[in-house]
Amino acid sequence: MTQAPTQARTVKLVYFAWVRERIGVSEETVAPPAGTETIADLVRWLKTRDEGYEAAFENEAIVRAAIDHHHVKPDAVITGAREIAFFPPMTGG
Amino acid sequence: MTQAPTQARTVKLVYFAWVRERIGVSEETVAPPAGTETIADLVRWLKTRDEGYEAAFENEAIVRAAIDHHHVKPDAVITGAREIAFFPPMTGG
Amino acid sequence: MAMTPIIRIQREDFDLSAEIAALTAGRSDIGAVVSFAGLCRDEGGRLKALELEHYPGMAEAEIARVAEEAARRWPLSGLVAVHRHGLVAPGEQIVLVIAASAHRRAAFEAAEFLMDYLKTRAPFWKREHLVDGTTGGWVEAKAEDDAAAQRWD
Amino acid sequence: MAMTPIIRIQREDFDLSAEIAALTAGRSDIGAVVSFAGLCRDEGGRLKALELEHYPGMAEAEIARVAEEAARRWPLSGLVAVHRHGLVAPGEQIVLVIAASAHRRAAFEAAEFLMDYLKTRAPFWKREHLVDGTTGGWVEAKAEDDAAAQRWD
Repeated sequence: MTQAPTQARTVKLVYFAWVRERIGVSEETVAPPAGTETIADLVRWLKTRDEGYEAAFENEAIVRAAIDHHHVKPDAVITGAREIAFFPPMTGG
Repeated sequence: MTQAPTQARTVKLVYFAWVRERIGVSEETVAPPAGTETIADLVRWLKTRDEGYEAAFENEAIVRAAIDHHHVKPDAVITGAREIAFFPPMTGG
Repeated sequence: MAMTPIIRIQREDFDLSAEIAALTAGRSDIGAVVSFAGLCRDEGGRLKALELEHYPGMAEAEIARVAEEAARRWPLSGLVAVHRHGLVAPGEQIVLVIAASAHRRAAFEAAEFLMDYLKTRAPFWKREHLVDGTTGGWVEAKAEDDAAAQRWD
Repeated sequence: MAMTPIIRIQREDFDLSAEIAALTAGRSDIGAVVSFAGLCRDEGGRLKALELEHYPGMAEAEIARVAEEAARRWPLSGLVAVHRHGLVAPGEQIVLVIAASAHRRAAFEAAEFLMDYLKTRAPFWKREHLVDGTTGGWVEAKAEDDAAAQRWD
């Protein structure tokens, strides 16, 4: 029997405000490595990519995340997510 | 020596809403008898005048009073008052 | 207190936008404007109109005292209170309160304070005129309005 | 819930009176309309404009969720939330919330709830543009805004 080819899981990321500025793009599609299960895992991987990500997530506790337009916590599972967003605490209103 | 003539002390009274309706006039100037010191004294005297006043002050506790446009309690002294008002609890707004 | 409250008792309707514009025109230190408009309800179709009686002179004076108290309690940039008298039909406006401040919490609290006190302290009385052509009774004061005002004591 | 909240994210200014008129037109069951307008302050003359960035799609969705929560908590006749994005100059309006109800307490509370949650949950970010021509930093979130929102938990 042949093994099914491992399909790289891709997800769209969007960034806002100073998170966007530090990373340098407003959106991108990435393929996190196998084992990237949660928002925290994803952040850990992103920080290894370059110093822009490292600066953006310098203080991980302050950056907020959303999956498919819903606020989530770092332990939220990203499986099946279409769009994941990272942004600073909100200052609207 | 002659005694100074007793000058009848007069005061303007104004009434509102159902207090006005029961008494039958919206304002009048009265000369309460000597010894009428407080709002409570004044109400006691007014109730003796006729059944309209009696009906208006049937439940004394509910009728509010004001002296010269300021809310007052029944024990307020009326000496020097230019205008005393009686009315039901307020229902504006 | 640089701020002078605007207080009016009038028979005519009022224009909320115009009142706010007068309060904020040419200013850039105001961050929050809270307005309250009280409207006449038809009480399930029963009511043709409300008749509002007031005590001229004292109505203005009492609202002014409440407005001054609000200005002492909160840092306000502006305060407006307009109350109508006479006949008001369902859907029409009865009372307007506007509070402006640098920050929203002060504006919200001052506006609600002003309304709570206005309800229980301003000398106005409402009488119902009914759809069936009769004149209904005087509206009774509500214990919940007294309770609302007492929250601020 | 018969009431459908009106939610808009837009670059253009808004007209408070028009929004209230749309909410109350033809109705006679509304007794209280509370509005909040958030204005851009010049921060003592330092600020030329605020730039408002938002997350399209999520901004509308999040405000809708907050509005639905308000409608569950209070008996509301109508609810409006309008938030601008782009550049806003001092004195201009940024955000509008309107809550209508039969009674004033529900309208006041719902409007304040909506603003408190909107401040902390709606994905908007402010950046300062200064009078000296430079772009200032991103406005920092305030602990007092989180505290305000937590009052309702």
